[in-house]
This record gives sequence, structure tokens and C-alpha cells, in this order.
Amino acid sequence: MSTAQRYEPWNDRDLTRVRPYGDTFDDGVVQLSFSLPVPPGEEAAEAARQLAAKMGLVEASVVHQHDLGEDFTFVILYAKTQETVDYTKIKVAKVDSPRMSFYEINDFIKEQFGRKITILGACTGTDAHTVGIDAIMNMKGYNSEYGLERYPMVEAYNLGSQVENDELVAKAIELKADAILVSQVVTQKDVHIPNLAQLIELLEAEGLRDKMVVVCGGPRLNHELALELGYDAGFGPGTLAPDVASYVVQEMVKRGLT
Amino acid sequence: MSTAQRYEPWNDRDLTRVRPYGDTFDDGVVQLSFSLPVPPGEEAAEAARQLAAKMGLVEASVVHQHDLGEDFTFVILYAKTQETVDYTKIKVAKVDSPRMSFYEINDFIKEQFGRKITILGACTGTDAHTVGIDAIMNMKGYNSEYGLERYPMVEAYNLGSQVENDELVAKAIELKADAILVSQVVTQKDVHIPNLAQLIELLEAEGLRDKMVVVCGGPRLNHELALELGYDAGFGPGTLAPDVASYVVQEMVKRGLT
Amino acid sequence: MSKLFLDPAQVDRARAAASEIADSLQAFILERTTVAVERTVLRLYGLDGVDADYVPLPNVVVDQIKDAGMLSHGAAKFVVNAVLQQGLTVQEVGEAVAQGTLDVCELPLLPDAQIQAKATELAQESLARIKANREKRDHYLNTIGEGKKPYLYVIVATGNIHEDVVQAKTAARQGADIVAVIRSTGQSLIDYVPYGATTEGFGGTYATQENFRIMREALDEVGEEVGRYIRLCNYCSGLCMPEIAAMGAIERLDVMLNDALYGILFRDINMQRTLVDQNFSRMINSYAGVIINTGEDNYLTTADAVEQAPSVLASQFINEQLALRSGLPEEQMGLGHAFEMSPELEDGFLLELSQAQMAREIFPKAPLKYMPPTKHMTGNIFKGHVQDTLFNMVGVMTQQGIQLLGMMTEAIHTPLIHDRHIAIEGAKYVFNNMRSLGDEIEYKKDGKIVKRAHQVLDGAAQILEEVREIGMLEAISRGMFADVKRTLTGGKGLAGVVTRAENYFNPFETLLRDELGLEAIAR
Amino acid sequence: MSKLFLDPAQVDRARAAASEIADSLQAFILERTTVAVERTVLRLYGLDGVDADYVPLPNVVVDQIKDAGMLSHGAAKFVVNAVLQQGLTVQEVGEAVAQGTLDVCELPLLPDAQIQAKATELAQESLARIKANREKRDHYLNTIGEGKKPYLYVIVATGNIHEDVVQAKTAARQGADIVAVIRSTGQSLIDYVPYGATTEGFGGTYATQENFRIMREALDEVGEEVGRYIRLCNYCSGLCMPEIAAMGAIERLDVMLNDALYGILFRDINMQRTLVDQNFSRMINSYAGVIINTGEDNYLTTADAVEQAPSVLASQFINEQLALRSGLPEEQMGLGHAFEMSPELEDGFLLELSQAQMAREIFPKAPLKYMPPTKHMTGNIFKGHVQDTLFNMVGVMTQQGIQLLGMMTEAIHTPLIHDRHIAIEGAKYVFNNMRSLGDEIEYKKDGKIVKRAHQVLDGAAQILEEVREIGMLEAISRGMFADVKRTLTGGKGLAGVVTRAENYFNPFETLLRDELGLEAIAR
Ligand code: B12
Ligand code: B12
Ligand SMILES: Cc1ncc(COP(=O)(O)O)c(C=O)c1O
Ligand SMILES: Cc1ncc(COP(=O)(O)O)c(C=O)c1O
Repeated sequence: MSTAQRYEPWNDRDLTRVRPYGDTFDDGVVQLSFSLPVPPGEEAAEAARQLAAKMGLVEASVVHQHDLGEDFTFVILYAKTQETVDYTKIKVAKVDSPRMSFYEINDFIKEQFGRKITILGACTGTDAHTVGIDAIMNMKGYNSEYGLERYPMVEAYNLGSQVENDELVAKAIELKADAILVSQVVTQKDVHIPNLAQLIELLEAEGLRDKMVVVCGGPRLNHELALELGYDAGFGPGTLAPDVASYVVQEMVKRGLT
Repeated sequence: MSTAQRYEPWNDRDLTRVRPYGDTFDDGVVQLSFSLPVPPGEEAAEAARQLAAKMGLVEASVVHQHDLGEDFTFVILYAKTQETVDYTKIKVAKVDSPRMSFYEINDFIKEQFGRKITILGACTGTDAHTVGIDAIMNMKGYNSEYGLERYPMVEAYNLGSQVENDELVAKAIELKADAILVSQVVTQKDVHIPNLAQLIELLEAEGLRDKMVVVCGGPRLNHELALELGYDAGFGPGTLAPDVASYVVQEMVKRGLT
Repeated sequence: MSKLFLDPAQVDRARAAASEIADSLQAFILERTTVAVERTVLRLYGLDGVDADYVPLPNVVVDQIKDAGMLSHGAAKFVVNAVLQQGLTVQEVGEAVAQGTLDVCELPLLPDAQIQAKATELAQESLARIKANREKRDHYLNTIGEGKKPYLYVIVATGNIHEDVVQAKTAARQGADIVAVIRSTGQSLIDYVPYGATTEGFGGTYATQENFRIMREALDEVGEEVGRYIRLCNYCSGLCMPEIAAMGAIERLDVMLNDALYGILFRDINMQRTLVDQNFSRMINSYAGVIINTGEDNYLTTADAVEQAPSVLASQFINEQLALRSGLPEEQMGLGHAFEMSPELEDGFLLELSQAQMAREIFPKAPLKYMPPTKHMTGNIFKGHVQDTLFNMVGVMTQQGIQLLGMMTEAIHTPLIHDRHIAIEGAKYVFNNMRSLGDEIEYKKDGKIVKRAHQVLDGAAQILEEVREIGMLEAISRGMFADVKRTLTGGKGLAGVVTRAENYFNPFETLLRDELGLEAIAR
Repeated sequence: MSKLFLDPAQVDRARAAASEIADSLQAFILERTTVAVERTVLRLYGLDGVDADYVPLPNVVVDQIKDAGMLSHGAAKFVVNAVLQQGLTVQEVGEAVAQGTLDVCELPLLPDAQIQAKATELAQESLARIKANREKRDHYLNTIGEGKKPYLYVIVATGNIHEDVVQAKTAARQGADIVAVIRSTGQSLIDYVPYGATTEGFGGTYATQENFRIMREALDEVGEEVGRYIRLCNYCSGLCMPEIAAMGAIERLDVMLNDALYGILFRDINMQRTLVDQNFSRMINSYAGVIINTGEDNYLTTADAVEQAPSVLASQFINEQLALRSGLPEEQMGLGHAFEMSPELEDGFLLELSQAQMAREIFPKAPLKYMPPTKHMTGNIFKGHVQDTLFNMVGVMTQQGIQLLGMMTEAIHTPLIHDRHIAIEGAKYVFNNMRSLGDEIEYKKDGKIVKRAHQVLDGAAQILEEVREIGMLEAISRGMFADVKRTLTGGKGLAGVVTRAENYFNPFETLLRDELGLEAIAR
């Protein structure tokens, strides 16, 4: 038969009905693993299968189970989902300002503001992870991209980690910060949520919120969550200084914070 | 506070509402991985999250994604299910006849039948996997349990692999088999289902079905599937000769096949 | 110098025994031909297609000659005679036979000399095409190049050739160097080669010439994009060994599993049939520059890897000698072995390391095919991934030629698109992160690793000397390999074996023996 | 004999420099005491509990003495004086102070001799209890025994001690030898130790004496069942180093992370404060038979592992010398290092192997604490599991003492119940399957592995000699460790440092120095 007539779903994809793929297009194969608070055995396997069924999975097969002791059992399953998602309808909130280079950013600042801009960075609350914020702020930067301290047109202050929100706000006032960069790495039990929210409250209380660009970032953060929490933007894993700087300076212009 | 009053779900478990456990009882944490037929990116991650949502999962976080090329993306997720299963209501069909030892089985046969019984084993269809059936049939057996050929009161015939169903039936007639053991290891695209079903049809056509115990086994088989397919019993991974033999001889007595 | 302090005298002793074993087998082989060999001759002449009942034309024609009791003379004689008599092409002859309008055995025969001249002339044209393929491969290797050794070898097995293509391309983009299309479970037992593009198979996809062409095209395309020549692999072993070897030569496959012993032991194919088939199929592989893969690894799936180690080595020696007699250069001998010891074994890793290093030293030029843990893989994909990691370590530490990547889902299903990705990613990481570990370490002279190698080599030498006494065929029937017993007349395909007549004539065999410098060994 | 051909003279050179560095630090330390040290004295006397505002009584009493400006004499003097004057127990004194009915500094002071006699007598009783714990541990080790080295070390971190117990027990049943209860993120920065059983924490569970007791009980129970003594680990480092060390001694912990440098560099704790605290806390660890773990591994999380290797070794030398000055035997020195090189590095495995083997040879008796890959772990759990496998290989090949198991989910969350299981399963498999690989191989004399070790040792010696010149405190403020700069007066807790008065008196320090044979070093 000729390739012309042949329907090849993997080539002629219907992106309005996207489903996982194992070895037969649209087979819906997914791998799962979890632990159940029951002793090992056929009943445990059946419990796992029933749970899979409640997730709308079919042909669930428990390929492995292991006794964890204390009446807990670890299971590994393969099963098939019959759900699909409409890929064409997906909209993800993204930082849309174009990314500029080290040089472009500095020139942009010269032209637009005719002055150095001040950016504060800190890892707040009890969070002691500095590597992330250092990657953005420090001279040496990260993945061979200079950090903000290297930017001639940026006054960069890296307050380090374990910085309480009020300290940070005080510093922001003292240094007349144009932008604040907050890092949160520890997210267990959502400890970062109240902490991030509190900073915004403090800034609003001080009437500073609109006067500066406030950005957060961290391995488990993304732009959407940041917006929800009242930040101007959020950045995730692999961010580099230019990503943030490009955004900050353009946002300042947008907001007329010259 | 005293242990008495303290409610500790992990100790005082409600088995009518069982849910996966990660590090906080009842958190419902599950790990998933699958590939989607879309290019990598934030949209792919969102598609994965939406799919998780359709499975009733909440707080889905895509912890990794990788470009497989050809517009396919592999994703790893962690998420939480809110479903529960009632462990107390779970009933699993099991081979219930008590397991006897090598000696008990032979004595049992002597007493009950006063003759040797004949058992045929084969791996049928295009399936060339003999190790499984050999483990049950061969002298040397498996995991230091003798195979049926070693049983003084059993006439064991191992027909090997790639045995067509009609050959098998012919042999069964020729040797007046009391029981047939069928192994199926290749299960891809459910190739084993029609093959197993066909054997039962042939046996019924020959009016032999009720006259013998017909058992199947294999790494992806279980008792329930076996029953559905019209077999008397099904055995899965790790089965040893005594497991099958115990069942066969007791089933023969139950059915009065003396 | 040997890192394992192997005694060269012991190696020579084993090799000498294997050589004698191969000689006596070779004598046995050269007295026979098979339906598969004769069909291969016709395929090499370009005969292709199927009749109304989908029976391939090579089968149609060869069956006609066989039914006439003339096959002992070789099919070439009658077909080329028909070509000359009727001024048809070989293809036209085949079609005529299929339509029932021609019986090649009833035509008056032209003088042998005339037939042979034409037969040789046509054969030379065919061989020229194969040579061109070989040159095209070399050109690719010299221009876009290839991956570092050990080559990353993965399988695709969707059952649908077009879907295989998708999976193969993703694998290549992820770093695979060799893609093998696993065959549908039943194929090796059918006495003909299916025709055309196929979209349904179980546990694999049918090996057909069209499927070969489709995959070759796809891999060349992606290979050019990623700047790495991607080798294509398929399987000869089975009832159609030489035919599939011919198809592989015509469609430029690069690697082919080719082992009569595999067919005998694991597919219950008659030993006479498949040994004869193997000899011709390997001559074709040799000429096509195809790396063969032998199946010693399979022994360890039915028998215990610790005990069977010597028999694996013994079999490698025999395969080496048989391959030499098919003109196969060492550089194309992908002798097989595997990482199949129980993970529960204390210091098991040392034994695997010893075995792999020993094979490396005894067959220095061979692109050894190293198979992953399979038998001891379970549904526990996480532990399985660790087992595969240890396997990859041994692979890079001992510089194996072809690393058949283990899949963490080995005990569950044929690989899913991401199973392959995860395997490739793991192997690339290990290979790169311990690239030169093997060169940086030495083994204690009186240590466990060295001792083990000496024991295994000694055991292999003993087996080989025993086989030399009783003969290979007898050894097989005694279950000396993989604990499986097979008899001289048992198994599938014996009916297809024919004793050669005095004036048996196979132009390709003659030309190839010449090309491959095998005259010495001719009878 | 050294497998790495290390030059003993180089090792001695480095050790000599470290010794001088430690001596000058020790002089600095012995001139000071801290609020934490004095609270520890009271805790050792059995003072426990909290006041109406949940302030621990040791804080209440020490603050009273400090506010009166008398802390430079040591808290023991005033408290024991009160005990004698009022016929109360230390606990009753603390409660009275908490109720505001007593000010220990306002009581007339009995003659020093009388106070010291009583203080010593009471202190001896306390030390006797600690000794009893130590004997109980030894009894367990002699009866039910322990796991093979490297010990499998896992963490629990649910935030709820009761839930930690469940996770710890499952870990022990799966094969863990050491269970560490990670602390809640903020704890090391608070200047008191929380009280009672706690059920809420972030990234960990609060270290409290009650929590220690609960976990100890659980591990003894499961240890007896599985027939293996399960060691309990927690963390001293932070603002309460000696207090937590004391709690650990009282509740029979077996392993404690104890490193002032960690506090300085990664928690921004004032260096004067924590170095003084460290000295006393390690004396307590020594006497309690606790294995300490140092934090060099952390350097590699902020700085590059390839470049920082010499500074890690230098720090280990310094930690060794400081530990000796707290009377800690080598058998209790769990010096830290880690497998933190980028997985993308070609031959990176060789460098890790070199580093681990070198540490093993330079500190032969130390139960080295080997930390897993963390920084280069990603959300890719499958690749992560391979990284952890390579780490486990190095651990067993170089006979590390304590293998802190890596979690494939390191970059995602604190370990789930099955993350730990998967890690333990993998480690047990690797350790068993390559148990004696390390003994069976040798390293090429002029090879990369050997060369790397020589470079790193040489680099460490140079660093140490530089530090000897400028002094440790200056070295830290220049960012010579982990690329982090800290100043002499910066960081948290400086206010809690007090210069000792001429007649400063700490009965436990005196007795311990005697018990630990430290008189020599006394000033
Ligand atoms: C290094 C490390 C440490 C070091 C930190 C040293 C230091 N000075 O930073 C040390 C050893 C001290 C440490 C301690 C602890 N850690 Co820690 N640590 C890590 C580790 C291994 C790597 C983090 C890292 O450096 N990543 C590299 C940087 C470059 O990536 P990044 O942080 O994501 O930053 C990038 C982006 O996120 C983004 N970004 C980050 N911040 C910001 C901010 C802005 C404004 C922008 C625009 C972008 C941005 O840009 C950066 C560059 O691309 C992770 C595990 C892992 N592999 O992720 C655990 C991890 C983060 N730690 C963890 C924990 C729990 C702890 C402890 C609490 C454990 C304990 N109780 O002992 C302690 C206490 C620390 C505390 N109180 O916060 C957990 C957190 C779990 C969770 N999800 O909540 C992790 C995930 C490990 C684990 N699985 O348990 N840790
Ligand atoms: C060994 C092996 C082979 C050997 C077989 C040698 C031989 N003579 O048996 C060789 C190398 C020849 C082989 C070939 C192929 N194999 Co194979 N093979 C395996 C392997 C590695 C182990 C199977 C095994 O021996 N298990 C050990 C035995 C003891 O366990 P068991 O079979 O489960 O049997 C136990 C129980 O199930 C039970 N049991 C089994 N049968 C019966 C019957 C009865 C009556 C009872 C009571 C109990 C019982 O008791 C047994 C003892 O406890 C598996 C992967 C794996 N690790 O499982 C793949 C596997 C089974 N093979 C597979 C495939 C696809 C093939 C091929 C088709 C691939 C190809 N195209 O080349 C070929 C062709 C074979 C064919 N046509 O069937 C797939 C099957 C995928 C699927 N789910 O469909 C697997 C899972 C590998 C994979 N992931 O691709 N294979
Ligand atoms: C040497 C050899 N040939 C062929 C095959 C595949 O054969 P089949 O297609 O019969 O499964 C294998 C697979 O294990 C093999 O090792
Ligand atoms: C030496 C040392 N002490 C203490 C800790 C834990 O300290 P915290 O509780 O401050 O996270 C660590 C963890 O990395 C450490 O390495």
C-alpha cells in the first residue's frame, strides 16, 4: 500500500486528543508507583488495582510489590488511561518580555533610565539555600552567565539566606530598591507559601508594592504560582541572570518606574 | 500528652479507607511517568498535569521532562490521589486447596487413586519459553523443589515449547492425561488469550474438558484470568511443582476423576 | 599483555580443538544444500514477490525443482537454463512458474558450460550491487562517522514497521548506535520469508525485505541529521537463515544475529538444516560487511551462568572457527555473551567482570556482543535499573564492542519508547563517567577475578577436547550446551535438506569462496 | 601499603600544619565559655522542663546569671551553691528561678572548695548515667550485633516524631543500620532546645530530648526484632551544640553531626560562639561513645567538587586535630566527604574513587561519612538512581564507614517511605555483589587515579600551611572554605560568648578532661 493513503496516527496527530504513548500509538500506557498502608499480598495488589481503576485506568497490572514492614507495601504498576487532553487549548502563563543579553540589558538601562538601577536579592525565612540566589546575583554567576553584581548598570545587593521579610523590606527602603528578588527552595509542607505571601503584605503595608518589581524564584516555583501570590513574576529551575534582568528592566519601563 | 489519647492514623488505621502513603499518613502521594506525543516545553508539562487532574490527582508537579525527539516528551510526575479503597471488602479468587509436600502428594495419590496419574505440560502456540514449564516439570525442578518428573506417583510428560494446541490435545488423548499444564509467557498484544481459549474449545469439542484438570500459568497470568478463560486454575510467578500438584490431585478428587 | 595473566598455551589449546571441530562440521556441511540455500540463490538473482496465495516466488520455484527431485543439482542450473532458453529474466521465470505456465525442470538443458557462464555473469552483477552497498556504508562511516564503542544497541518491537520507525528514530536521536527490529515470535519457524510492509506482529515485527528497506531509509535519514551512522540489525537464525542474510545484504543491514546453535537449542530447528544454512548465510554476511552476532548469551537463560561460563566460551571458540570457514573476518565476529549471574550472588560482579575481560582478551579484534541481565530481571524496575547499571560498567570497563542495552522493564514488556530512553541515558552516563576506568586498574595476580578466568578457560578447553572426540552433533544431542538436548534428525526443517549431487552448482557460493579467499578450504 | 602510592611525608606535613592550627584555635577556645556551654552544664545536672512561656529552665537560669554579669564564673558555681544553701535539687533550683522565687546570684556564696566538692560529686553521678548508656550500647553490639560496613545511613524527616518512628522502623526492617532524624529547617538558629514530643516541623523534626527518647525506644525495639543494633543519629551543629550533645549522651544516641564549620559557613553562626561550643560538645560526644560526623561534604554543594577537593581534605585534617583535642578517639571520627562531581564529567568516577580511597588511607581508623550526590541530582529519578549506584560502588570499593544513602528523589522532596526502601535495596545489592572488588583491583602507579590523589593531597598541604600562617579565623573570613566568607564578629550568637574569669569553674569539663586524658592539653 502507498504511504499516501496510509493513516499513521504518530505522524498525523490529533492534538485535540492527546494521550500517553508506550509502544502503540494512543495506548495510554502510564507507569505508577506508591505505597499502601496494608500488608503485602494478593489483597494489596488488588487494592492497588482498584485504586488505579478509580483513577480511570484500565488493564492495571501490578508488576512488583515489596513488604516495607509495619504493614506497608510498595507497589509498581503499569496501566492504561483512556483520558485525553486538548493540547491545542493549553495556555501557560509565561514571562513574555524578550530575553536580552548582558550588553543589551546594560545599554537598555542607560537609555531608559539614565541611571543605575538597584536590585536586592535574598533567600528568605528559615531557608538557608543560597546557591540559587547566588547563581543570579554573584559576580561569577552560573553556567558561564555573569550574575547581576557584574552588571555595570545594576547596583546588586545579595543579602544571602535566612533573611526575615521585615529585614528585607527595611533594606529595600534603605537602599531605594527598584526590584526585589526572593528565593525559596524549601517547599516541604508548603512552608514557602505563607512566607512569600507575608512579604507582599509587608510591602503593601509600607505602600511600596507598586513602586518596585517583586520577583520570586526557586526549583519548585513557576510564573503562575508567583502571580497567584501577588508577585510580578516567578522563575523556576535553570534560570540565569539575564532572564530575570531582562524581565525586570522591561517591566519597570512598562510600569513607568523610571 | 499520653499515648493513650493520641490518635495515630498510622497505628489506628481505617482499612475501609485506604490511600497511598508517602511521608504523611493519607497524603495519597503517587509517582507517575509516561510519554506524550507532543514536543517538550511548558505546554507539555501542563498537558501532563491536566491528564493527572483527569485521573483525579491533585497537586500534580512535573519534576522532570525529556525530549525523546520526533515530538515526543517523557515526563515524571508526583501527585496526590484523593481516592480511597475499602480494603476490608477486597476478595481475591485464590487457589484454596492446601499445599502439600512432595511426600504428602505421592501418598495422597496412592491412597486416593491407587494408581499413577498422568500430567502433560507444554508451552503452546509460538511461545518458545520453556524455562517456566521446565521449572514445574523437569527432574531438577526449581528453587530446590523437584519437578513433577521426580514424583514416583506422577507420569509427567513435558512436551516442551511451541506446541500447537491440536498436537497437545492429540497427545492428551493418546496418553490418557489426567491433567494438562499450559505455559504462556509471551503476552504482548494479548497473543496468549486466543491461544489459551482455543485449547479449551478443542477440549470441549473432543468432550474431554470435564474429564481432566486443565491449568495454565505464566508470569503475567493469575487465577482469576484463568477462570475467565475456562481453566480450572491459573498460577503466576514463583510457582513451584508442589503448588500445582497439590491443587491438581485435590481437584481430581473433588471432581471425582479417580 | 594479558591483564588476567591468561596462559597463551591454554588459549591455543582450546582454539586448536575448536578448529578441528569446525573442520569436521564443514565437511558435513559441504556435502549438503537446503531449500533455503537454493531460494537464496534465486533471491540473489533478484527473484522477489509472491504468488496468488502469497507464497514467495523463491519458494514456488525451488519447490518445483525439489518436487522434480532435481534440487541436488542446485536451483541455479534450471533457472538460468530457463533464462537462456526463453530469453526471460530470472524474475520473469519465477512469475511464469507461479502462473503455472513454466516448469523449469522440463526444459531441455543447455550444456553446463553455457549455463554456468551465464549464471556466473548474472551472479557477478548481483554481487556488484552488494559491494556497492558496502561501499555506501563505508562512505557514511568516513563522512558522518559513528558512535564510540561500546556501541549502544537497542531493539524496537512494536509489531508495526511504520511505528517501529518512529521508535527507532527517537532512539537514534537519544544516542542509539544500532537499532534491531525484533521479529514476530513465530517467524523463525516458518519456512519462507513474509512479503511486503507488515503492520502486525507479536513481540516483534516480521523480517521482510520491504520492512528492511523502510527502516534503512529512516535510519539513514536520522543518521545524517544527528551526524552519526546508525546501524540496522535483524535476525538470520531460523529456517530462512541465508535468505534473510541475502535480504540484509541487498538492503544494507549492518548487523545480523546469525547462529545455528540458537535455532537448534532454542527454536528446535533441525541441526543439519540450520548448520548448512548458516554456512552460506555467513558467507553472504561476510561479503556484505555485516557484523554477525552469535547467541551464546541465550545459554545462560536456560542454564546457570556461573556453571555454564565454560560452555559459553567453548561455543565462542567454535563459532569463531566456523565463521572463519565462511570467510568472516574477526572484525565482523560479534561473539555473544551475557551478564546473567544472580544479583544475589556475593561478589558476582567480579565473576562477570572476569568473564567479560577474558572474552575481550581471547578475541581481541571481535566486536563482542554483550547481552544485559534478562533472566534475573523482575517487575522491580528500580532494582532492574541498578542491575543494568552494573552491566554497563562491566561493558565499558572491558571495552565490549556492542552493548545490548538492558531495559528496566525487561521482565514486563517489550520496550516502551521511554524505557529505551532511560536505558540509553544511563548507559551514556556510565560510559562517559568511567570511560577509562578499565585502563586505570589492574587485577590482583592471585586474586578472585584472575583465578576465575583461568578456571573458565581451562573448563572451555576441556569441553572442546571432549567435543572434538565425540563430534559436535553428538555433543548437542547429549545436552552439552545450555542443558538442552537435540537429536540429529529431530526438530523442524530436516525435509529441506538435500545431499549435493556430484555436479551441484551454486554460482554465488563459488564466486564468494573466491572473493573471500576460501578456496583453500574448498573440498 | 598505600594503593595510591601516597607519600607518608606529605601526609605528615599536612597533619603537622593542621595540628598547629588546632593548637592556636584551642588556646582561643579555652579562654571562653558560652551560654550554651553553661546551659549544658545544668542539663547534665539533670535540669529539664520549661517555664510558663515554654522557655527551657536551663535558659531561664543561665540568663539570670548572665544578666547578673556572673556567667564568666560558670553557672555551676551559683546553682550548686543554691543547692547547698537551700537543700534543693538542681531541678528544684531551676523551678524556683522560673517561678521568680529565687535569684541564684543573690545568695551568699559558700567557700569555693565546698561548692566544687558538691559540684564534682553531682557531676560524677551524671557521668555515671552516661557511662551506663555507653555500656548498654556495647552490650547490644556484643549480643545482637550490627550491620556490615559501610553502614547504611538513612534520614527520616516527616516533621512528626511519631510518624518518623513508623518510617524509621520500616527503614530498619529493610536494612538500615543508622537512622538520622533530620531537624526542622529553623532549629539550628534558635538559641534554646525545644521541649517535649513534637509533631510539626518543616523539612525535618525538632531535636528534643523527648523526641530522642521516643526514637531510641523504637529503634531498640525493632533492633532486637531484626537482630541488629540500629544506631540513632541527630545533629549538634547550630546554636545549641553542647546541649544537644548532652541530650544525645543521656538518650543514648550513637552518631551526631557535629561541626562548627558547618554552622559558620552554612548557617551563618558566629565563629567564636560555635567553636567554643564545639569543643565542649565533642568532649561529651567522646565520653558517650558517639561517632561524630563532620560537614566537609557541604562545601561541595556551594563550590565545585573538582576544585574544592583539596579544601575538603584540609578541613578533614583540621577536624581530626580539633577532635583529638576534645579527646575523641579516631574510631569515633566520622569525617565527612561527598560524591558531588558533575555526572557529565568524563572520567569523573575516577576522581571520586581517588578522593574516597585517599581519605580511607589517610584516616585509616575513622568511620568516614560518605555523602551521596545531591547537588547534581535532578527531578529525573531514574538517572538519579544510577548516580546513587555509582556512589554506592565507590563506597564499597573504598570501604567507607558510613554510607549516607542517596535518594533518587533528592531534588524533589525529603524521602518518602519507599524512596528509602529503593535506596536501601540498591545499596545492599551493590555492596553484596561487589563486596571485595576493592581488594581485587590495584591502581596503575602512574595512572589518573593515583595522580589525582597526589595532587589533592599536595593541594591540601599547601592550604593548611597557608592557614597556619594566617590563622583559621582569618582563613574563614577570606572564604578559603566552600567559597563562603564569614567574619570574626558577624553571624548569630556572638552575644552568648563570655570570656572566662580566672576562677571559671565547669565541673564536667574538668572531669571529662581527666576521663578523656586531656590534662596534657589543659591550660
Ligand atoms: C545544596 C543544598 C543544601 C545546602 C545549602 C547550601 C547553600 N548555602 O545553599 C545545605 C547542605 C546547607 C542544605 C541544607 C538543608 N537542606 Co538542602 N539541598 C541542597 C540541594 C542538594 C541543592 C540545592 C541547590 O543548590 N541547587 C542548585 C541551584 C543553582 O538551583 P536552584 O536552587 O533551583 O536555583 C535555580 C533556580 O531555582 C532559580 N532560582 C532560585 N532562586 C531564585 C530566585 C529568583 C528571584 C529567581 C529569579 C530565580 C531563582 O535560579 C537558580 C539558578 O538557575 C537540594 C537538592 C537538590 N538537588 O535540589 C537540597 C534540598 C533543597 N534541601 C532540602 C532540605 C530539606 C534541607 C534541610 C532543611 C535538611 C535538613 N534539615 O538538614 C537543610 C537545612 C537548610 C535550610 N534551613 O534551608 C530539601 C528541600 C525539600 C523541599 N522540597 O522542601 C532538598 C530538595 C533535598 C531533599 N530532597 O531533602 N541543603
Ligand atoms: C529466558 C527468556 C527467553 C529465552 C527463552 C529460552 C527458553 N528456552 O525458555 C529466549 C532468549 C529464547 C527468549 C526469546 C524470546 N523472548 Co524471551 N524472555 C526470557 C526472559 C529473559 C526470562 C523468562 C524466564 O525464563 N523466566 C524464568 C521462569 C522460571 O519464570 P516464568 O517463565 O515466569 O515461570 C514461572 C511462573 O510464571 C510459573 N509458570 C510459568 N509457566 C507455567 C505453567 C503452569 C501450568 C504453571 C502452573 C506455572 C507456570 O512457574 C514458573 C516457575 O516459577 C524474559 C524476561 C524476564 N526476565 O522475565 C523474556 C521475555 C519473556 N521474552 C520476551 C520476548 C518478546 C521474546 C522474543 C519473542 C523476542 C524476540 N522476538 O526475539 C523471543 C522469541 C521467543 C518466543 N517465540 O516465545 C518478552 C515477552 C514480552 C511479553 N510480555 O509479551 C520478555 C518478557 C522480555 C521482554 N521484555 O521483551 N526469551
Ligand atoms: C542468535 C540469535 N538469533 C536470533 C534471535 C531471535 O530469534 P527469534 O526471532 O526466533 O526470536 C536471537 C534472540 O535471542 C538470537 O540470540
Ligand atoms: C555537620 C552538619 N551539621 C548539621 C547539619 C544539619 O543542620 P541543620 O539542622 O541546620 O540543617 C548538617 C546537614 O547538612 C551537617 O552537615
